[in-house]
Amino acid sequence: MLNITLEKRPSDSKLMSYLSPLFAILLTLLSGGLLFTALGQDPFHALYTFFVLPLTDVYGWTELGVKVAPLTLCAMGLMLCFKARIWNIGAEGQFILGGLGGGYIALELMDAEGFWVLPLVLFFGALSGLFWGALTALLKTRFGANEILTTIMLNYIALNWLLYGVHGPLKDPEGFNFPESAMFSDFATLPVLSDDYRLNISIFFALFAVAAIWALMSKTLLGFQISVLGEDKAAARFAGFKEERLTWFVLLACGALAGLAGVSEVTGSIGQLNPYISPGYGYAAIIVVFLGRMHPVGIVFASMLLALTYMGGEMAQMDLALPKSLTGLFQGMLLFYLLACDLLISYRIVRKPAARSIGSSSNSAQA
Amino acid sequence: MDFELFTNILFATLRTGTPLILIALGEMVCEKSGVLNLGQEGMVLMGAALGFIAAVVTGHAGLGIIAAILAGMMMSVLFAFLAVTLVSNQVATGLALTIFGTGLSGFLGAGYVGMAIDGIAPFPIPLLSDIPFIGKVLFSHDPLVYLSWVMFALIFWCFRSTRLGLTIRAVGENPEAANAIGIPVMKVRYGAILFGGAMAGLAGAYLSLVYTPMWSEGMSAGRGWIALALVVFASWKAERILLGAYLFGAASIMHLVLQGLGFEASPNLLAMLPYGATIIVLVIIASDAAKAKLSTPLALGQPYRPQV
Amino acid sequence: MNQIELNNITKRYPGCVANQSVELKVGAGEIHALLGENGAGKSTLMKIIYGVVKPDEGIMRWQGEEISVKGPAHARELGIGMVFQHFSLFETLTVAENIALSLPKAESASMDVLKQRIIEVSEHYGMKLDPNRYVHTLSIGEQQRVEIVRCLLQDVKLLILDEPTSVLTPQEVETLFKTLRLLSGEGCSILFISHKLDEVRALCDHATILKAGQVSGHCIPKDTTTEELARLMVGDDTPLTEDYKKAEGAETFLSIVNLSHQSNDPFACALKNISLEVRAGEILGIAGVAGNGQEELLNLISGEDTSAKETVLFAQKAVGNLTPEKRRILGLGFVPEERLGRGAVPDMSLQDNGLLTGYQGELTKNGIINTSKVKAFAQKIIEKFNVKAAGIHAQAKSLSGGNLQKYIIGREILQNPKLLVCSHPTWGVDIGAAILIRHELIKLRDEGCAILVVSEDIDELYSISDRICAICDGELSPIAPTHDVSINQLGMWMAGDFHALNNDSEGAIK
Amino acid sequence: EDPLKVGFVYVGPTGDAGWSFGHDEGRKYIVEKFGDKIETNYVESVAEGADSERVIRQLAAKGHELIFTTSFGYMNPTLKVAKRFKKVKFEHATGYKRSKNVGTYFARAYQGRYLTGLIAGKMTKSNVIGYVGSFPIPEVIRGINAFTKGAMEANPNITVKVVWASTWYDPAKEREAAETLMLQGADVLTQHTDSAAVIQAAESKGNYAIGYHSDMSAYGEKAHLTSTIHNWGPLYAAKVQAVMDGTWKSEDLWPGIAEGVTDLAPLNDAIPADVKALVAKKKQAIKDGSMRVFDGPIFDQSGKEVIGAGATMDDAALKNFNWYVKGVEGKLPKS
Ligand SMILES: Nc1ncnc2c1ncn2[C@@H]1O[C@H](COP(=O)(O)OP(=O)(O)OP(=O)(O)O)[C@@H](O)[C@H]1O
Ligand SMILES: Nc1ncnc2c1ncn2[C@@H]1O[C@H](COP(=O)(O)OP(=O)(O)OP(=O)(O)O)[C@@H](O)[C@H]1O
Ligand SMILES: [Mg+2]
Ligand SMILES: [Mg+2]
Repeated sequence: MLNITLEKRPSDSKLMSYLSPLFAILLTLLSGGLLFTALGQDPFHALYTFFVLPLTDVYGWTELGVKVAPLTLCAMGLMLCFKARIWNIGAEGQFILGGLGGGYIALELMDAEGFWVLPLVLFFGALSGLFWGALTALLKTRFGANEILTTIMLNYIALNWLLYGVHGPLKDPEGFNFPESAMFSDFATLPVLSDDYRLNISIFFALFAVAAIWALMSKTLLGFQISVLGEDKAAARFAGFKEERLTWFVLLACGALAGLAGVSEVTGSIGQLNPYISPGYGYAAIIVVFLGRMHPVGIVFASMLLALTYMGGEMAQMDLALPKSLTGLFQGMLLFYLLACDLLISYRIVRKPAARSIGSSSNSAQA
Repeated sequence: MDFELFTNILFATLRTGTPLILIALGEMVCEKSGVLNLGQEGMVLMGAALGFIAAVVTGHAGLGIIAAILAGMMMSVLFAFLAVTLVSNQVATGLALTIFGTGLSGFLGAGYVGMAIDGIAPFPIPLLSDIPFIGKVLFSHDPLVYLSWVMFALIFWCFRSTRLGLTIRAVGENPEAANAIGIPVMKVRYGAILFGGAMAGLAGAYLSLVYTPMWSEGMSAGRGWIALALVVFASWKAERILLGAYLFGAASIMHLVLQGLGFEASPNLLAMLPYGATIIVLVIIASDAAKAKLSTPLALGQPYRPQV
Repeated sequence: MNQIELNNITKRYPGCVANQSVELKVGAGEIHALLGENGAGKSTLMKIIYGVVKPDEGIMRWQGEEISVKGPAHARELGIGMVFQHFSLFETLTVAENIALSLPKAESASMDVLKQRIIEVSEHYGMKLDPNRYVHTLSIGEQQRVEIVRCLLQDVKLLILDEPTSVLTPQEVETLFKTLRLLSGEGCSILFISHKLDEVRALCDHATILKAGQVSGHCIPKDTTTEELARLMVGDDTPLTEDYKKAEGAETFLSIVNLSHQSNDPFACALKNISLEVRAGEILGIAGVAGNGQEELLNLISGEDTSAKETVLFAQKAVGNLTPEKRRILGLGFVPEERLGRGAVPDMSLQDNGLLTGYQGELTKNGIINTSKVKAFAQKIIEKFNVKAAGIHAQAKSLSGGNLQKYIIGREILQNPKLLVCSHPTWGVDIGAAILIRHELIKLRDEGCAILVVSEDIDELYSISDRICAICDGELSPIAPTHDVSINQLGMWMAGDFHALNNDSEGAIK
Repeated sequence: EDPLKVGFVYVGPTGDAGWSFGHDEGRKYIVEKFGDKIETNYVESVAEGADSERVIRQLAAKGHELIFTTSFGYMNPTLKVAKRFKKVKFEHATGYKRSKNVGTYFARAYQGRYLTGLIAGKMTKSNVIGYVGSFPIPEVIRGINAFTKGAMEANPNITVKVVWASTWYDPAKEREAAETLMLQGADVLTQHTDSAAVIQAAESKGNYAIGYHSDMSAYGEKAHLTSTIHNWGPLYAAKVQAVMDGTWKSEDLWPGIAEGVTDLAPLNDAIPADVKALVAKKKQAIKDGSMRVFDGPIFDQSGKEVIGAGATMDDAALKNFNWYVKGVEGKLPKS
């Protein structure tokens, strides 16, 4: 008789850490196909609609970029935190605050003309996000409050600040009391790459962040310290790395990046403040980080994949009249499969002859 | 504030706190065994959706409750399989469970949005509910409120004076040692996770069958997260969970009551109240680091797989 | 009839065979020693008997009957008790609760009855225990009592003790031996694992020697010299003893002045008014049973914990409040007790683990890592310290304990420290590597480095330290030249009796 | 000939018994009416942020010639897409910005609110009426004022208490708000949020409630007095017809009871006949234009007459409501 058991590998498998996401994607597609079949759809057509159709023209790709930019920015920040094993769930709040802070400056500078306006707005947006990250850092380092919980609470609080702003002081005076701000002036709007599409230069911010953080993590002592802190706190302390400072650094960096994403969103695709500036990018970015194996390049691909699931979900609604909740279903499945496949990195599946339990086959042993 | 209003506020506080108690007690047991399950929100939603669907299909709210419990448990099996059997990262797995549960509940419940059912009616306890003040505050609730007290008492007793409680604590403190003395670590963890799932499912049933007998996507509106915070707030003590949940319930009632009393402030600013209060409480709890360490399950969040 | 008999037991782990066709027989009432180098497979074999580990092949007979032990609970039912090398206690539970967990349900039904029985049994065997105390408040010796009493509460017919004495003071060892002899007299068989050959000779009736997973010999310890026992374990080609000249030391490098400290960790031991000096060119050894404040003291020297500025001085410079990084700049090197998970990051490569403490030198410039230099550094450690590893990219966790220890010590030594602090430098390291490590320490000392060694291994301390002292319950004994301290006196110091005079007739050894 | 493709963008799920449900009923109405002359598609739960623009654009790109964007937050995205797809006609609900190919529409739901106010005023015993608000925007304030005006006319001793739930959709929170109002003595409730939780709350306490958006009687047979409902069907049919005929033009439509777009759900039998008759009479008066809800005199909270007798508030003023009329308790939050 053969039975299958797990056996820990002496050393993690590099190959598997690359293959595991591929397995996960394949399994997701397979399950998706089954699901579509169960829903009475032609699985190939449905999968095509979900995963290919959104990207069959230039417009689709630029729209992918519109979503990839904020997702990647948030995810790069979160990656830094997660590398340090700081479970910051607060990119959403930092994103919102970035949008709110930057938007506030943009509204203050409504009549200002000049090319300094946009950088100033972006700077303030990033700064506001950074401030929100700083709150978490303060609560964690000064009071030892669990960051998972404080960031979740801060997300709710940030959202209420935004609501307060757009229902109150930041409301468009000519907007019939509706909860949105005035549209920002052209000087406070991110330039688009081409007039035909919405994709704006924030995609370069994202790419720049990817490059910068990749360099930080692979080339600098600071990045090394962050990795050590995450892998092994005791070793970090032993080596003299400053836990508090690193905690501050990653949370501030994440806040600034998420804040930049937020302000780019309001000064880019939205062009004003309203209660809905984030469709949950801060939360989605968490999936992106795990899907992307906490590696900058992986994160770029993961952002694209995740953005695609959103766009595919819209397509499936329009073309196949399937419900929107499919998007969440696919995202959850993808993560589950990835986590399951990750087992293969540090374990291997072996087929062992069933352990001959002592005594059970004594006769043959004695013979 | 007149007396009647005060009575009513207390009554409403107990109701508001109930789903939080159910979720938090379940999560507490789970965390005591060393497993951090951040998938509460997803399990609650699945409980709410399937509970509601079952109630509509069968016409019995009671069957709905059973379905909700089963739904929560099914979700938690998924989690347990990944986090315990496949030793995956618990934080990521929990988040995935939340995303998945939110999506799946929305998907399954899509056809049931907007339907109305007869929810579970209040059940004033005979005699007791006639006591002035106390009867109104404590004994005029629906059965799930009483059930939450029963669960509290059971869990309190379990961790205070039963072998089961000791076993769970042992597994959460040092799974390696527990394995060495013959405690089936994986089984205990599976059990604790399943219990957490059942309680989350029950909380879902409370929302969709009792509190607001209807199904709507995302109807738990973040209560799963609040409950997670509550567990830390309570330093893994059942009695403090009860207290915390009612405090939070009071805070979220008060921001509405204050408006009714003519308190002048932006409703958005008032809406921050419960969240701000939670952070402050987290800070107070955490500042007593030494004590926190004694009550924290030492192996919380660490995957463990015995080598044979 | 033998109490227990193992035939042809084989257990394979990925990458190694822990036990290969092992045969073992233990008679009723016999005290049987199991000897072998680190990694020889002793613990694995014991875990197989106790049902924690399943063998791949082989037969086990219990009182003549063939059985298959399903798990620890089953083993206890049969009458097998085991005290693990690494305690399996739960710190936040009380003694009684810890014991209840390993008893059958029926026997732990009433806590009060159980507590009464704990008191009775523990008194009968001379190991007093208070069932209501929390385990984290107990000393290591007391914790071990809990482990043993836990076995004795049931009708135990075979007691397995895996290195029980490595954590005890000499006096506690005596108490333990009395108990064991009493048990053996009552007909209970005992399987005893120890690296301390004198103890084995004093206690055991028979010995089986394991080497690389296989039985390599049997003997009757009482009739065998310690030297012969050691030869049986390690083979003929390894030198067994090293004799190092004692040194005097030059000017003081490390001074600790009236250091008292209570960290905010509830499990930590408080330090009480500790003062000591370590001179350049000498080795100061601190003996003591684990958990008596060694950890806390070392943390305060390494800077992982801080104290008042003037309580710790490096070459007259007050450093008590400085971070580890700053202390390293001043010349500190540190080899912590935990190799994996502190001294080295398990999942990182040897290359990265070289950078872990080597980052201050030329490995980085302006915060940018010079990868080729880091690689060269790792390569140099591997070559100079004879580390057996798959290369600089091997993960730290893939190395054996001894090889990782060599790597860590090499990493610290190659940074030319002025003060090297070592915690248990050869703990769990086999004899060849241990000799290499000790040799390197002496070499470093002779180059003028001040060295502080904390160890539970008294023989090792006697062999390498120039001056010696002991720590007990956060207090430091007097410090004296190693020659002037007898084993007996050191034992008293380890037990906290600092006024014991050196009136022992045996005198200092060596 | 190819059927006319009509697209709908909804902010919530179609089955929510609330806002999006009403619009989808309208869609079904035109499907019924035009049969295979049209083809409809909808996308539900479209967040009102940057994503909505892509959805609207996709619908336009897929050849939909008439697109209804049914939530306020779609205003700017609709205008942006409309700029690019000049041939496609857009109809945006609740907004105020129009362009050549973007029209706006809304319902005079406040007329229904006024009528339900009459009922509430007559039915309350405690003289305290509770109102669960979402956010203090003009649409909601207009509803509160119309309702209060009706209630005051029926019973000058009442006060209307408003609690802001700060959400459009969180059943438990809406329920808590309703409970709070009942704690403070309200025995008739109404809501301007999207779920039926308020009805359920009233039912459980044996109080009355008035629904909004759709007939919510299923959630509380005893409690539910009536609901103000929307009937988008006829309006949508007219727009489809206009596109077919080539007569579509950008305009601002604000139909109400007279056009049948705003209406009341069947009245509960608990409402006395005289009250029913009063409601019927006022409804008729609104229908034939002999009366408007905000005809003077209208007093503000301090009792100051803002609109004199004989005057009336014009539509611009209605669309910009940011003060409470007499009878509402508490101060209008500045946000
Ligand atoms: N779970 C495991 N997985 C893989 N290898 C293992 C495992 N446990 C033990 N080994 C290996 O089996 C061999 C025997 O280990 P064992 O612990 O029995 O040695 P030991 O004789 O008790 O050593 P020590 O004197 O250090 O206690 C060692 O090489 C060890 O690395
Ligand atoms: N728990 C474990 N899981 C997996 N592999 C293990 C485990 N313990 C030990 N090993 C592997 O077994 C091998 C032997 O390890 P061990 O530490 O026992 O060596 P050793 O024989 O004591 O050597 P040394 O004398 O250098 O200490 C190592 O290669 C190690 O990778
Ligand atoms: Mg061993
Ligand atoms: Mg070893």
